[in-house]
Amino acid sequence: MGIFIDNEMKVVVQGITGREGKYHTGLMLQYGTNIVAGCSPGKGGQIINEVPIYDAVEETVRHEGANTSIIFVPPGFAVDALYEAAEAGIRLIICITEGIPALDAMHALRRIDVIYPETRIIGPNSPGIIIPGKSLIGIIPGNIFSPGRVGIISRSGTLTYQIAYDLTNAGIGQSSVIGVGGDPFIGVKFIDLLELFNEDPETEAVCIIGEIGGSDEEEAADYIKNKFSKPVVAYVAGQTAPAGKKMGHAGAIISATAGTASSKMKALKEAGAVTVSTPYEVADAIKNVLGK
Amino acid sequence: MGIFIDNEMKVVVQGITGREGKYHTGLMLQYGTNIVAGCSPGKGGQIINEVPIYDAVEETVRHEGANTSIIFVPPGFAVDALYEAAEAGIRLIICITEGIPALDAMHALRRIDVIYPETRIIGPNSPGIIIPGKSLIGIIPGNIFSPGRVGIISRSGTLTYQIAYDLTNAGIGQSSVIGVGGDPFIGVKFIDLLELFNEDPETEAVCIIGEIGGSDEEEAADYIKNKFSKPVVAYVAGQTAPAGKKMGHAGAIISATAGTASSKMKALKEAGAVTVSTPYEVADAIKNVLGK
Amino acid sequence: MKTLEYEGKAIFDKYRLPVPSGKVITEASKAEEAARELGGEVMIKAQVHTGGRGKAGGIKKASTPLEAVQKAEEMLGMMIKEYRVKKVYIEEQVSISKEYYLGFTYDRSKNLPFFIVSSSGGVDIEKVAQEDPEKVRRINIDPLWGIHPYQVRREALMAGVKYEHIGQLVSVVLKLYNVFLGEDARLTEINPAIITEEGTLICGDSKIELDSSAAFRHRELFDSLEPDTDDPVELRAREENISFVKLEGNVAVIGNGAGLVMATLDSVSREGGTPANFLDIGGGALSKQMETSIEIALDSPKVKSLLINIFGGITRCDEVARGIIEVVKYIHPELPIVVRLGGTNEEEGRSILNESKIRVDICKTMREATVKAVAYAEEG
Amino acid sequence: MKTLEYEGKAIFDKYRLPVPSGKVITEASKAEEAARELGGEVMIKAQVHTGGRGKAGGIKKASTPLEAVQKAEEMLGMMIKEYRVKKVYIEEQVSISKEYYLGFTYDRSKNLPFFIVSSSGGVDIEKVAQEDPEKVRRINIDPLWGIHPYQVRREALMAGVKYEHIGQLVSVVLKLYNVFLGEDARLTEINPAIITEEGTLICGDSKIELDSSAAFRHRELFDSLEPDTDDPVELRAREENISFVKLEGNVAVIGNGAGLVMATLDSVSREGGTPANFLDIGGGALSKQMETSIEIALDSPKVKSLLINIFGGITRCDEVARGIIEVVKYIHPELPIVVRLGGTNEEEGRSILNESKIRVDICKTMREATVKAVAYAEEG
Repeated sequence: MGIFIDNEMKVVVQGITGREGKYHTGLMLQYGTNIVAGCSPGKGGQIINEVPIYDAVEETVRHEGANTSIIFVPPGFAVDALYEAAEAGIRLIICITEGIPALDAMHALRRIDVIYPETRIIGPNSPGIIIPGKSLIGIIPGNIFSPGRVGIISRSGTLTYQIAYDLTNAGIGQSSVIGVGGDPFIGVKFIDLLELFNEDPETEAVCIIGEIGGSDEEEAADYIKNKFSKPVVAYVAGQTAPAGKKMGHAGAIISATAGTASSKMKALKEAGAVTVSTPYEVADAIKNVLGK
Repeated sequence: MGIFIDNEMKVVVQGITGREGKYHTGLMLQYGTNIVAGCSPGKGGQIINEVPIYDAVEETVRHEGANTSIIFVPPGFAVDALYEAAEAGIRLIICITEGIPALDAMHALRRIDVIYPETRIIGPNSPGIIIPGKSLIGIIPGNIFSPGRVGIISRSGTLTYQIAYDLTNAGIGQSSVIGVGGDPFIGVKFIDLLELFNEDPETEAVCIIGEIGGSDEEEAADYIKNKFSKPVVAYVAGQTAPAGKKMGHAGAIISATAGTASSKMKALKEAGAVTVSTPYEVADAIKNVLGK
Repeated sequence: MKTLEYEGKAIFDKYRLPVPSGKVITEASKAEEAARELGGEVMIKAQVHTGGRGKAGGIKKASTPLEAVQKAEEMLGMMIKEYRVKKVYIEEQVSISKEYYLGFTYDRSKNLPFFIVSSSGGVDIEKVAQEDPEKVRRINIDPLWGIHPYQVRREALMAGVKYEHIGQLVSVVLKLYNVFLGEDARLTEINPAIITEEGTLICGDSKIELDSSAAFRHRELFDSLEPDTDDPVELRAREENISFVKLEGNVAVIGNGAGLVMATLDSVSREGGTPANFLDIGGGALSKQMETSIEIALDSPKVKSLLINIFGGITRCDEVARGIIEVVKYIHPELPIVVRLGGTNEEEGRSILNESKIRVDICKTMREATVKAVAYAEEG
Repeated sequence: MKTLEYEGKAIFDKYRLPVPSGKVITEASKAEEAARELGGEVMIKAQVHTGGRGKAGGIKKASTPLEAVQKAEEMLGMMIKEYRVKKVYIEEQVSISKEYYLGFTYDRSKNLPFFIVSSSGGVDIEKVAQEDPEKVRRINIDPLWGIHPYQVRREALMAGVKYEHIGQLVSVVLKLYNVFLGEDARLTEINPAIITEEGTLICGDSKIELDSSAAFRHRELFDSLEPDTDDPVELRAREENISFVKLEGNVAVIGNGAGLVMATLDSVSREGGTPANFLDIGGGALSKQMETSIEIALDSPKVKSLLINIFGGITRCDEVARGIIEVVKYIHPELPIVVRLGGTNEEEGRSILNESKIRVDICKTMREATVKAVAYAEEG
C-alpha cells in the first residue's frame, strides 16, 4: 500500500485517553486508518471512539492482533511506552511525543535495535506517516494531501504540509509521506527511507525536506549518488541559522564543525539531487524532474 | 586436538606480570602450550619467559595473532580484562580470577554474549582446560593427567585433580578436561560442554563433577536424557551441606528451594548417568561404563 | 543549557571529580575574605557564557587578598563578547606541569555518545584536531557496552598521554561519563585537565551543556543555574516557552513549526531581506501565544516589518485569523504587518482577516508575503 | 553478608525508599527517649539475623515510652533461634491496610536477575508461591534492557496489586532495583511493603544480602555492618580469611579446595561418620594457615578426630608435609589426626611425615583416611 504500510496493519494508540491521543484517534479513524485498540494503564475495559482500551500493549497484541503503534504519551513516560511496544512484539512504532530527553531516546533506540532488531521506530517528535487517500498514522492534516507518485521524507511537520499543499495545488499527488522527527536521536533515517522508496513501485520521484543539524542529509546524499535510481528534489531549511542556536527542534542545531544547510545542500546537489533554496520552489522542481 | 582447542590456538596471558600469571605462564610453556604474548598495561616492550609483552590485548591480536586469552588479573580489574579481550576479537577467554563481584560477572557475560556472540568465556574462577599431553591453559597441575578417552567437566579444581589422578592411576587417560568455574555466574556451562563432547571423536565417556548450588547439573541431566549418546559417570559434591551456607565457592550455596546435591544426583541418575556418592568411586564406575 | 565554570565545577564535585577550591562572588569587596580562605594566592576568573575569556582579560592571577579585590573590581562589570561579567570565581591557584583535554558528547548520525581525549589541553579542541590530529583520539561508546578502563587507557596512550598519568585519568574519565549520563548532558568537558607539579590530576575548567528536555528530572539544578543569555527578550521568550532566537536583520518573523519558520527566514534572505529573528509559536497556539509572540518579535529597534507565516493544518486558518485579529486590535503595532495564511480553510481565514479591517497585508502565497515584508523593511 | 533490619532500612533511605522513622538501641533505658522522639506509640523490633522473629516474640507494640522501655528490656538478651538479641529497633507505628511483597535476586541458570511481586506480603514468599501461586509473579530482567515501569505495572496487576497503588509501587520497585545494583546485592526484599490506611506505601521491613566479593568497593558499609553470626569460631575464621562452616558432627575436616572439602564431608558420611565442619585452607597455604585452620577445626567439644585431606597439585605434597609437621609439633593436638596426602610427590610427602615421628596417621587413599578418622571419632 505504501512505505511501511500494508493491508495487514493493525494500529494500537498508546496514550489514547490523553487530549491529543483522543483527538487524533478520531481524525485517523475518519481517514480510514485501521485502529484496533488503545492502550492506557488503568483504563482497560473502556471504549473510546468505538476502540477498545487495554491496560497493556501486550494485551492489544494478544486480543486484537495489533502490529503497529502510535505513541501520544508525555515525554516522561514515552520511552517506557517505546519499550513496552517493542517487548510486546509491535514491529512499527510511530512516536509523536516531543521533548523526550536525548539520552533516554538514545538508550531506547540502541536497546530496541539490539534486543528487538525487527522493530522499526519512526520519531520521536515525528508528525507520522500518510499514504494519501488510504491511511494516516500521525498528526498530519490529511485534507491537504492527494494520492499520487511523489514520495516525501522530512524532518519537519508544518514545512512538509506546506510543500505537500503546494504539490497538491499543482496537481502533483503523493505516494508516501514520512516525517522522521525533529529530535537529535531518531529511529528511521532518511537513508533507510530512500532504500524503501528505491524499491517502491508507487513512487516515481522523491522530495527530501532537510534541516540544519546532524548528518542525515549528507548520508542520504551518499546513498543517492551511489544507489538511488529515481529523481530527487531537496530543500534544506535553515540557510540563515547561526551556529550553536537551537532553531525550534531539539535536533536543529549547527555544531562548530558540521550540520550547516549549505554543506547539506552542496552534498545533495553533488549527488545529483535538484536543490532549491525556498519551499515554494519545490513544486516547480518536482514538475521538471517528472517531465511535466 | 580437543574441546575448544585446535592447532591454530595462540594464547595471550592477561596479567602476565603478576605473581600467579608469571608462574603459570612458565608451567604452561613447559607443558607445550602455544603462548604468543602477554598483556600488562605499562609493561609493553618487555619480554618474560621469552614471551613478548604488550600494553593492550588488541596489540597482541594485531602483532602476534592471539585468538585465545587466559586472565590472571585481580578481581577489581578482571572484568575490564574480559571486555578488552572480547573487543579485541579474542574468541576463547579462560578467566582464572576468583572473587569477581557477581553482578560484574553477570553484566560482562550478558554484554559479551550480545555484542560479541562468537566469544566463549570459561569461568570466572575456572582452573582452566587441559588436553593431556598436548596443551594446558590454566592452573591445572599437568603431571597428574594422562592422555586417553575420558572427558571431564567440573565445577571444582582440586576435586578434578583428585579424580583425574585416580583415573590416571587406574590406567584410564583423559581426552579433554575443563573446569567451568566455581562462581555463581559463569560463561560456558555443563550443557555447552556436553554438546561438544557429544561430537568429539576423541572422547568415549564423560565424567561430570558437580557441586551444590545453581541448576547446571539438572540442565545437563536433561540434555543427557534426550541427546547425549556416550556413557556418563557423575558425582555431585556437597551431599552433607546445609542450606544457605556458602561452601567455599561463591557458587556453592543451596537456596531454600533448589540446588541440593541429592536433587542433582537424582536428575542425573534418572537421565541415565551412573552416579556415585564419593570421588573415590568414580574410577571404578568409569571402568564399568567403558566395559574394562 | 550551558553552565558557568563554577556551576559545572559544583556538579563535578558532586561526582567526586577533583576540582580546586573556590568561591563565587558578585561584589569585589568579598574577594578579600574569599582569597584569604583559599590561601592568599588565587585566580580571579570571570563567569560568562562564552569561551576565550582568557584572551579577553577574564582570567587573572592575584598574589594577595588585596590584589584579589583589585582584580575582581576591574573584572566585574566588564564586557566579554556580548556578555557582561556579573560574577567572578575566586579559586586556589594550581601549578601546571601538563594539560590534557577530556570530553564527552554525542554523535547524532550513529545515535551514540563519544569520548575525546587529547594530550594537548587548555586550547580549542577543534583547533588541535586540525593542527595536531595525532594528539586527539575519539571513540564512539555503545551505551549497552559502556566505557571501560581499557578503552580510556588505550585511547589516552595513543593520544600521547603519559603512562604515569593514566591511572588518575581513567578514574576521572569514568566519573565524567557518569556526569554526562547522570545529568543528561549534551556535552561535558574538562579542558584543561591539569597535571600539577606534584603529579596530581585536577579539573582546570568545566564545561557542561545540559539537555533542556530533561529539565523535568533535574528541576532543582535547572532552577539554580544562571540563564545563559543576558538578552531580556530571549529571557522573556523562554519564560513564555516560545522558541525564539535573535538575529541581526530587520524583518521580524513569526510562524508555526520549526521547519516552516526556518524556511521563512530562508525565504526572506532569498528575496533580498534579512530576518530579525526565529520565532516558532508552536502548534495549536492562538491569541495569548500570538500576542506574546508579536511583542517579542517586535521588541527591537532594528525591526522594520513583521511577517506572520501560518500554515493551517489541524488548526484551521479561520481560527488563526480570528486569533490574529484579536491580538492586532489589542496591541496596535505600528509597523507594517504581512500575514500569510495557507492550508486548511485558507480562503475563509483570509476573508475573515479582510473583513476585519485591521491594518495588515494579507497574502495568499509564502513568496508574495515574503517579498512584501522585505519591501516594507527596505522602505522603513 | 546479610544486613539487619535497621541496617537495610538505612540503605533504603539512602536510595530514597520510604521507611518509617526509627532508632536502634542496645540498652533498654534508651528506649524511652527514642519512643518519645518517635511520637510515643512505637514498635519494638529485635535485630537478629534470622526470620520468624514475630512468632518468637521479637516484635512488640508499645503505647507509651515507659512501655517501650519495659518491652525493650524483655527483648534485649533473649534468644531467637541461635541468635541472642543485642539490639532492638524502636520504630514509629504505621497503620496497615494492605501488605505486598517486592523483591529482587538472581537466577543463576539464566545469568540474570529477576523481580518478584506478590499481593500477599508479610509472610514467607516461598509459602505464598506454593499455596497461592496466582498471587505471585516473577520476571527475569535482561540487564541490557533494564526494568521499566510497564513491566512492574503489568506484573503487579497480574499478581493482584490494586491499581490505585501501582504508581507508588512502580517508583519503589525501580529504587529497589537501584539498591540491588548499586550495593552489589545478591537479594533485596521489602516484605511487607505496607499500604497504610492513608494509602501511602512504606517499607515495613528490609532484607538485603550483600555480595562479599564486592566488599572492596563498599568498604565503609561492610565495616559498619554487624557480623551475621554470633559464633566466635566462625568469626575468627572470617578474620583469617578461612572458608569455614560449622556443622553438627564429630569428625573435623580440613582440605584444600572447596570441591575436595565438600567431597571429604560426603565421604565421612558415606563411611558412617558425621562431619563437624567444612574448612577449605585454600590453594598454596602452608604452615601459618594450617596452624589457624587446625585451631579452628578443633575448637568444639563435639570434635573427636581430625581428617586432613590434601591433594597436591601445583603445591607439592612434600612441601605440605613439612608444613604439617611444623604445625603439629607446635600446637600438640590431643585428638587423633589422620592425614591423607595425594597427588604430586605424594610418596615423598608421606615418607617425610613418617620420618618426622609426629603423632599422625598417614594414609595413601582418601577412603582409607576417611574410614580411619570415622573410626577414631566413634571410639572417642
